[in-house]
Amino acid sequence: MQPDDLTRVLAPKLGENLLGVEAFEGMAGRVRFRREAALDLFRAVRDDLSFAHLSMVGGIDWVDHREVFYVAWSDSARQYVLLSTDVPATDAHVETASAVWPSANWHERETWELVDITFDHHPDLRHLLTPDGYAFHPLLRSFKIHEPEELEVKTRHV
Amino acid sequence: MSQATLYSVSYDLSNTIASALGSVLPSGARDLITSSGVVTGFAVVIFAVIILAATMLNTILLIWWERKLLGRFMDRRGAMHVGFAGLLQNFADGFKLFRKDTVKPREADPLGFYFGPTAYMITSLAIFGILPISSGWDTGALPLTLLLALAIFAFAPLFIFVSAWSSNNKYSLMGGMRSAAQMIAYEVPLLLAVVSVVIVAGSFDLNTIVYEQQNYWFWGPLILALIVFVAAMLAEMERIPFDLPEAEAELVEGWNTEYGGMFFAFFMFTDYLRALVGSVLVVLLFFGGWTLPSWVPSVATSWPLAGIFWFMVKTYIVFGVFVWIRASLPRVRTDQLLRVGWNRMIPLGLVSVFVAALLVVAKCVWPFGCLPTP
Amino acid sequence: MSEMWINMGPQHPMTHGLWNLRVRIDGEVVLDVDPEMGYLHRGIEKISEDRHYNEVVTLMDRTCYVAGLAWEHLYILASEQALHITPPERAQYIRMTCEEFQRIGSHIMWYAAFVNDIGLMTPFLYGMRDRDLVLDLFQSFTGARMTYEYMRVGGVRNDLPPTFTDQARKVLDWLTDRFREYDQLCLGSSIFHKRCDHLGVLKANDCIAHGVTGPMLRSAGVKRDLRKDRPYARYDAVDFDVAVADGADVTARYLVRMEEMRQSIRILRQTVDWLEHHPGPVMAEHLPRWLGAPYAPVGREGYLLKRNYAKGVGFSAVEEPHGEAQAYVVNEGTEHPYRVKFRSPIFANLSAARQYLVGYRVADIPPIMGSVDPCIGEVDR
Amino acid sequence: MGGLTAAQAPPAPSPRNPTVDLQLSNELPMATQAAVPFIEIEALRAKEFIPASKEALTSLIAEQGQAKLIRPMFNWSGRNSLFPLHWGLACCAIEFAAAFGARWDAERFGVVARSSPRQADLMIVNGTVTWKVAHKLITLYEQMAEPKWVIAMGNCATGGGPFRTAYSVVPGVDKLVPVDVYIAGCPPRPEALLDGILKLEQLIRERKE
Repeated sequence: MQPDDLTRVLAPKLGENLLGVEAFEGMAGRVRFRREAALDLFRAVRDDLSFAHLSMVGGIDWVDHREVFYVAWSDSARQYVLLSTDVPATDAHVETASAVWPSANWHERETWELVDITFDHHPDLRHLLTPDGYAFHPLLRSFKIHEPEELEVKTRHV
Repeated sequence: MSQATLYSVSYDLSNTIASALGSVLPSGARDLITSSGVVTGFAVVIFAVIILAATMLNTILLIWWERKLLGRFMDRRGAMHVGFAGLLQNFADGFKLFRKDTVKPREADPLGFYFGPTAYMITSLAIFGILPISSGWDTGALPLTLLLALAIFAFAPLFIFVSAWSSNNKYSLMGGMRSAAQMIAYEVPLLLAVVSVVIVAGSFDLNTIVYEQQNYWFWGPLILALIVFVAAMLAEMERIPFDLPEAEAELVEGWNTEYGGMFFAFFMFTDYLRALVGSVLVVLLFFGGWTLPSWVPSVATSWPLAGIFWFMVKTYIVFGVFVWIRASLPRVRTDQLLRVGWNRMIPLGLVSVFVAALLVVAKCVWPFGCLPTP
Repeated sequence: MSEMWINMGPQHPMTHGLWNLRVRIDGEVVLDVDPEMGYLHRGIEKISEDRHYNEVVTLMDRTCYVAGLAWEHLYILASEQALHITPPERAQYIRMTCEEFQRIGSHIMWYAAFVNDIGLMTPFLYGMRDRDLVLDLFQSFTGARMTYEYMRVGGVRNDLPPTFTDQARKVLDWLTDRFREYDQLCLGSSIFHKRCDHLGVLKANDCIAHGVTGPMLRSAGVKRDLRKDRPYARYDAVDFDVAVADGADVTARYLVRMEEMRQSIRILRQTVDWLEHHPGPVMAEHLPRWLGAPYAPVGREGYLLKRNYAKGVGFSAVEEPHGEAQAYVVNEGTEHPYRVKFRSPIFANLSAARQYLVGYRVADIPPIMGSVDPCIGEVDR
Repeated sequence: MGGLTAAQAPPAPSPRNPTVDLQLSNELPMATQAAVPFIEIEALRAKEFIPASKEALTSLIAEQGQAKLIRPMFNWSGRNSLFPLHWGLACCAIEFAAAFGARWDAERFGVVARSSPRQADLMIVNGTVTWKVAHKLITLYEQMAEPKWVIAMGNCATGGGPFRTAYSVVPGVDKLVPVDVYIAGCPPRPEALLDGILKLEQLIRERKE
């Protein structure tokens, strides 16, 4: 499957919300889309292009905006496809993919807590890896890495 | 020469001590001390102490035996560094557990929490008071020793359940319920297997049962009863493949999850005590007790305490088979265990009772020979 | 007994790692489960942003500590794509050899842990004993038993020792015999079948919907293996079959993993033969100096000169012992990756826990979870 | 649901240590687990509920002139029978398991892993400790009965290891519980673990408690 094949199927469904399909080494292609059309795109990719298996959901913080990317696999084409959309940093939310692919559930929870991208209508948006109530989003570029502060060493009370 | 029995040994000891004491005491006290009632009572105490010490020593040796044997099955060595070949390892474990704190969860019920393990150990220890280990080495006063031993043996699920319930831990509770269900379910096939032996031997007295095996050991014709007995005994002892109550994989440590220190030592000790009871009963009921087949040259049995020696050898071999089973079988599930118990073991036990009845009617069976004539 | 929630974890013999399975039970029947992860979340994706490309390899070993070399391979493949570097062929064969040996090692570790879950004690010891042979082999060329730091962007750190091929063949012969013994100990026992047949069933459709991959997916009859479907390294040059079973239950997963080990031995015999007859470089030429250093102990200070080389995005997918692992590496033209994102197969397999645990009994949880083979390091990262 | 009241509310969180200050006490800050009933521990020494034996024991020890017999025996038994808690944190847990394998066979030294903290004497922290698991680790430590020891196995447990700079990692388990023996290595080989256990035995012998 080539990027042109993806465009041919997706363009009529998404219209102007499809921002383009680029070639990507080792994949069917990289589909850029506007977040408004997320659900339509997911359904089209799953049903019309038979990418039934969602492997990965991740987020990247590009400081001025954030990117959400999805990787899906098709058993008939034996290929991956990469879907990505940009969301503004001030209003980072996108429609959940877990209604289309149940496997997106935990990946989106992780992306929500680490990259601070909210997934609308997610069934169970709780903390997964960080403790409950953890107020930080470590994978943002503004979260700096530094040496740990000194803590008191516990000794045995005799 | 009259054979030395455990009771005669303790009576002589008691008598010696009493007369030694009496020689230094005023006459009134001397009469009291040397009166037959006091000497007999004292003899009973000595008797009990000997049995207690021997049982404890044996149980600890049994743990060592299992650890070493299990190690060899697993291609390793087991305890090595404390004492010769790790013989003192279990003493170290025991002392350490006695020294350790006992932590009682705040929500636990103190009465049941402490009563359960203690009663569990005491009742199991009591069994050894009536089990003969060689001819004459028993109390000899009871015609129904086997029945009494099994009755005391059946107390255990009650105490396990009490301690599991009162530790107020979910894993303990589940382990306790599994334990109670399993032990009660396997009580019936156990008794059916025992009944077949009793039918053939015609007595509940273990001495008589051993005596009846002088021509052939019962495991041959009663192989069905042996299988049922060993399977039921494995369930009663809670060993793999029937160790569901303390199934490590799902119920952390089963019903003794909340126990540490001394009471955990009680539990561990009693588990092996019951394993010892199981092995001893298998030897007594099916493998001729302390006797050896008649073709064995008499040099093997003519020296003092030979009966006890051969009895111990048999017991440790039987326990070795239990360890072998433990090393090679997976664990079954509760419902499967109960289904096997009710659907397979009980019919098999009934069949073995029938076989035993046939054996009594036939008197002589090829190739084993005849039952001794009374 | 009324319904209650029990916590199986974080300290529980069933977990094989640091996680908590909250289980709602009625008597012995499981009504609902809720895995609670994150107890081993070490922020590997974050601290990778602060490290050189080759320094991230150190973290990869610790991401999945039973399959370190497979994860190194995964990360290196993605980085090489992002940095536009092609490794020499011998390095690719060495990586394949590493990955297949790692698959055997990981599966033996799984076997040891799994049989312990169903109460078999002896095979655990046998498994640990035989796994040590594989680790000794790793030790002969990486110097470490578990955390190897062996692969580098552009190749591998050092070539194999001359005795490697003979030793490897000996180990493979020994393991072939041992796998027969493993099967006797498990499949030869009717209790094993009683415990494991029709247990933890997850059909192919549910597998795909929930993103389940690896032996769990293949046990449901789906013939998917990235080594065949999307060959990386030189998997297109070796001959092997994809292990598939039908049951979708615990026994099927057992069969798939055992067969995979046999297929790995088959692959290894081919790669070891190839390595014996094709000496050559194991590191790509014309690398940036900080990447090409064979032992790569590059400190942060000496090499922080700004270099100008092409940006890129790398994506790789590897059939790791537990399933499909994927890496996404963004290269913004600096010495540090801008963003590294990993997809752990067990992460997805565990997220479907409700599908294959509910309805069974408490005693079934350890065998089922054992057949999933959780390695929490790669789930939490 | 208990939840957090104003008095229990944690101090202003820092990204590194998101949880409230961890103290070794019976009143653990169980803020994240308010709904889960939590068994508090009440330590009862064996001699407290058998006063007679306590008296006998103390008088015996006094008679023996500061422990010629009893204490060395208890010391000997304590150091020769160390039961570690059976739990695996991370990479080192695999080597911990390997130490019980056929090649190293830690059981030779009387080391038998127990799954229940009540029965364990020794907590081997075999892996990276995160702030999320810190509560659980302290709870397990408190659930163990005295006398108890802790071995920090590997660089992560000793000081954070390669994850020292990570936001979620405790830089050394000695910030949470007192540690007796540190074992270096990432991960330490099983020989190193056995050596650590033997070092602990030596420590117990020298301490003469």
